[in-house]
Amino acid sequence: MAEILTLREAVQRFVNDGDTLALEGFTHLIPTAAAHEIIRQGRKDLTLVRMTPDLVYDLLIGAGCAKKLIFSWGGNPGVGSLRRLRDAVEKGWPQPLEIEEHSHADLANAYVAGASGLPFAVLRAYAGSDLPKVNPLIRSVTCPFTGEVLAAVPSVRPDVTVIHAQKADGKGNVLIQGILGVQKEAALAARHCIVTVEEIVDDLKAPMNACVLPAWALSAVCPVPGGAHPSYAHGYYERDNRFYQDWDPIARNRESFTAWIDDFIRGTADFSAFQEKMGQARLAAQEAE
Amino acid sequence: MAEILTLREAVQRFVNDGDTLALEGFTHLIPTAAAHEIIRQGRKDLTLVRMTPDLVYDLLIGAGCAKKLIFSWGGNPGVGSLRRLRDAVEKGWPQPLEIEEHSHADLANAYVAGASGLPFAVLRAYAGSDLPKVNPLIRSVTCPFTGEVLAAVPSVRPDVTVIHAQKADGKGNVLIQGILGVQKEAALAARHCIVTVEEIVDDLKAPMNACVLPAWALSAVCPVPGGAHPSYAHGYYERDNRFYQDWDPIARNRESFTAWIDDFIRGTADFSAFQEKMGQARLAAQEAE
Amino acid sequence: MMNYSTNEMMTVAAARRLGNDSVCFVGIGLPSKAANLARLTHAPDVVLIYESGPIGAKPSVLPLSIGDGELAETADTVVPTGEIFRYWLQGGRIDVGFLGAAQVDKYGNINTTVIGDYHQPKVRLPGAGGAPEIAGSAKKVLIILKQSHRTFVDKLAFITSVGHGEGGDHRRQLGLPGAGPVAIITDLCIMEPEAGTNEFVVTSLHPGVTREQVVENTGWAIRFADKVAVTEAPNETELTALRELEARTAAAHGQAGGEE
Amino acid sequence: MMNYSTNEMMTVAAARRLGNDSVCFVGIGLPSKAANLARLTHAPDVVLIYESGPIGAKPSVLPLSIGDGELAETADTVVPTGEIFRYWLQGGRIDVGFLGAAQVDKYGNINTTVIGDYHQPKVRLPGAGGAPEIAGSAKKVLIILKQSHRTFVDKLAFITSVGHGEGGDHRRQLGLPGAGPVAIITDLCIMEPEAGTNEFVVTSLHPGVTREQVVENTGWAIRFADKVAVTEAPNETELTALRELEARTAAAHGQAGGEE
Repeated sequence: MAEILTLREAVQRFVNDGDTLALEGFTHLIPTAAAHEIIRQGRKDLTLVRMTPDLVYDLLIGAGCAKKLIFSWGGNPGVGSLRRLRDAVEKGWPQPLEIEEHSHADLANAYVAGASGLPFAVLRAYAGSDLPKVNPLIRSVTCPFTGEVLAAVPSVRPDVTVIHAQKADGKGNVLIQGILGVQKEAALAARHCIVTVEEIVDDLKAPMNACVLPAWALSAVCPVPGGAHPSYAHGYYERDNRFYQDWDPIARNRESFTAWIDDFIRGTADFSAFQEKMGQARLAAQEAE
Repeated sequence: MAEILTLREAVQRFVNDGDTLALEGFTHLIPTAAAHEIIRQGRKDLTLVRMTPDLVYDLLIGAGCAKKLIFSWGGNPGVGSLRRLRDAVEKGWPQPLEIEEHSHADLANAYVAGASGLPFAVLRAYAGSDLPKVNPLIRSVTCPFTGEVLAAVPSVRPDVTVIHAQKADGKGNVLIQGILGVQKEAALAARHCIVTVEEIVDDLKAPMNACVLPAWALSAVCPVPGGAHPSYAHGYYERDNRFYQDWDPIARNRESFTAWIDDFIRGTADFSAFQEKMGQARLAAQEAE
Repeated sequence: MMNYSTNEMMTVAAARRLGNDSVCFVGIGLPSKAANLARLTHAPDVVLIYESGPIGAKPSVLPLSIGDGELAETADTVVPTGEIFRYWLQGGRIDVGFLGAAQVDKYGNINTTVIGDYHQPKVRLPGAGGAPEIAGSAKKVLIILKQSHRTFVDKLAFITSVGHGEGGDHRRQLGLPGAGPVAIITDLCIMEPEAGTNEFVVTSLHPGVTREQVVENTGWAIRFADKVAVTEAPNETELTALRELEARTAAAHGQAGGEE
Repeated sequence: MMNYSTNEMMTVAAARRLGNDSVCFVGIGLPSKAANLARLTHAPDVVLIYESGPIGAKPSVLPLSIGDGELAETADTVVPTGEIFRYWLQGGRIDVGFLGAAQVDKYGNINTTVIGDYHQPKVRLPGAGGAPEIAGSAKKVLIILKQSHRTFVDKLAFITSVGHGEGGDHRRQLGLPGAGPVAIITDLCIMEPEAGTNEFVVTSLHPGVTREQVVENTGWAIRFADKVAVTEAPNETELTALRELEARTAAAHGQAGGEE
């Protein structure tokens, strides 16, 4: 049953060193604030699962929180590479990063299987691809009716999933609208699910067949307005395309990255302090132009 | 790409003798008018698939359209037995009916697998049940990661699925709201899908994540107001509980059943003529009380 | 104390087994009536899930079908039926599966398929519905049905949904995730599985019911626990809530909420 | 005739390959730009599906990410990502998969994973994304990318997404449902698979492009079809629509729709 907590409390209570952690959100509703808080609390040896590692995992990897990454596409959308991810894979900095690589269809099915309580997913995939040669967890099953050989992949069942959503009601029921990605499946596949939300409202006013996660299926709901920045929250704010571009020079080398997280993340008490500091820095940059 | 057709044309064009046919709708939006039209057109040797055969399949079985039934629960909800289904299974009237019996979880997964283009579905099911002893299509697969043995069942892939929905727009995009059952999966699992709708509107005004079937995934959309009677269409009309009760004595013996379909179905040109005749009969019955 | 019928006793006794905050997968008919009575009395936060798709349904009248519009309108959300079985039941999120039955045996196995030979049936029953996987995957199962020689049988013609199988730890050997049936609530008594054998024995007799009545209405050699309680009679709150629920249902549907 | 860039020629040539009424699974970047140009010119009813969930998206500006809000707002419906891959792609409902690539070989196989050894990479690329299954299950595939010695290579370090595999009927032997890539559209030319070998050969040169330029910018011994056409230059309608689309995009995002 969801408790309404601060994000700090939720991370303290539910995220442990060594956990398998999924922060999901498919370009929309990416739980950035949660990634910051995990860095602030200095979690270590995490196995990170996410279809599109994006800036949130560039952050966690560069900050030394991760020992392994399970993913299917790692880039800075519309900009280019994830510099910290590449540095970890190519040069082992700040520590070697084991990678377990899949395709989107595979991971999406693996989340569905995880939510369904199944140990594996079946899909028509990978024939002719080299990915099974480098990922021994891509195996096969034979259809007992047709004899067709299909791909079998392990389901994703994180210790903790964190997602961001538009709103929750006072009981902790959560409504997600717009691009849904794999958030519902990631939430239901996990032992614990933390949801950061833009706001808590009296009545969700959810359409009858909307994507609602009932409070009793969640561990914590944390109000964090703006918590998906620089991605967007449909109906609340737009994607901060500028930030995705600004990220590239910050993350390009180790020194500028470390200075940035020391300053903006480790040097702020919480996401709201981060937002204030970031706002001041941008204002200063504008004035300097 | 959906064409907007009369139900008569749609059944003529897409439903053939010997087809595997799924009329879905889980207590809500049951495509009764389509069942009537299939009887009118005298289709034979159909393999009928449906989780809950309900009155629609009692009709088709009693009228001699079916050679086989694939199902998971066959009753008259809130009333009792399906008399025509039982007569066919127990006594072979009007012809022997082969039955292939599953559970709801199995058939729901089998529709999902069919919609997913997979030959089979995997689920945790049937351990300790006698159903696999009488249904050789309930088999098993072993998880290549954990060794767990799970049930494997063939996917449902009908030649034709018919569903009823609230509305379509002029292009043939369909919106379903309320209890969704397995309709979307049944529609997408089939080679052809016919959708009867309460009305055709200019704009569906569908919420962003509503259940919408795009016109290009359908074969025909047919306006048939009231076409889900005696089940209900959320937002249009309520369940006609009285009709479910009235059905029991009609279907209880062969003569009364045959007289009823000769009179009300074979004796009417289409569903609108049926509705008029039924209305008159009910009025007469009320006056006689 | 108010007068009450044996059916009312059964429904009230079943309702009491549902804790507040528990997540309950509800079959239509008696289970639905008992689960909603629980919600309207001691367990206002019980979460009711119906296989048609509603999660968190709070109907003010009893549904006649498993997918009445009232269920959708009062639910927290309505999902596809496939999702109900996949994410919510198989996903391990159901605390209590609440089932009816046509026949039950001493290990809580259920037959809803056929009387007589499967291929030459004497009586063709409706079939499995959602029960086999509810019985398998819900963390625990409650069974509610009226007791008689024909419904409590020594040997089922067909096991549709497994309880404790052949007894003892057979259920665990089958690898089923849930604990299986923890109580059978009838119009005469409450039965619970005996430690070790997992054979259902009478643990509570409803007020005024004798052991002989139970024996007469059970098709196997029913045994009684060392200590047999007397079920607390329905109190005024429970009876009033139940009768108002039934009255609202009759007014809305022109018939009672299905007993079948 | 208006002047145009080679990039514009590439986008226009790619857009022309999309028929009206076809259902197109769109990758971000160049494929998305070409597919939306088709929709804004000769193919107003083309159905665009993005892996993030929108079905029937009709964006007025190009998305920067695969899940921009504009895609959701203009779509006929928005479904979960799992459903996109399960019901719509694997379900066999995609006519055209429209892919970009980091590298391609003569059989239309695609590398988006790594340059150098997988475990000791020279350059770590973003990875597979949706491409392996789009390449496998779409009824046919179009590939769009700028041509150079580094991108059109003789031997891929890694086959992320299969085209015609080792050529000939290898793809069919692999049991893949779709027909595979039917064209590679570059800033220099159009290549199509040769009957029998399924090796990509040049079938059309863009206006002003020489065979030597193509040879220089291809890492394998590129061959030319018996008849090599000259691609029709972009017409005013196409160029105007493309430039307006790019101008709207720049105004909305402060940057061009991602080329990557």
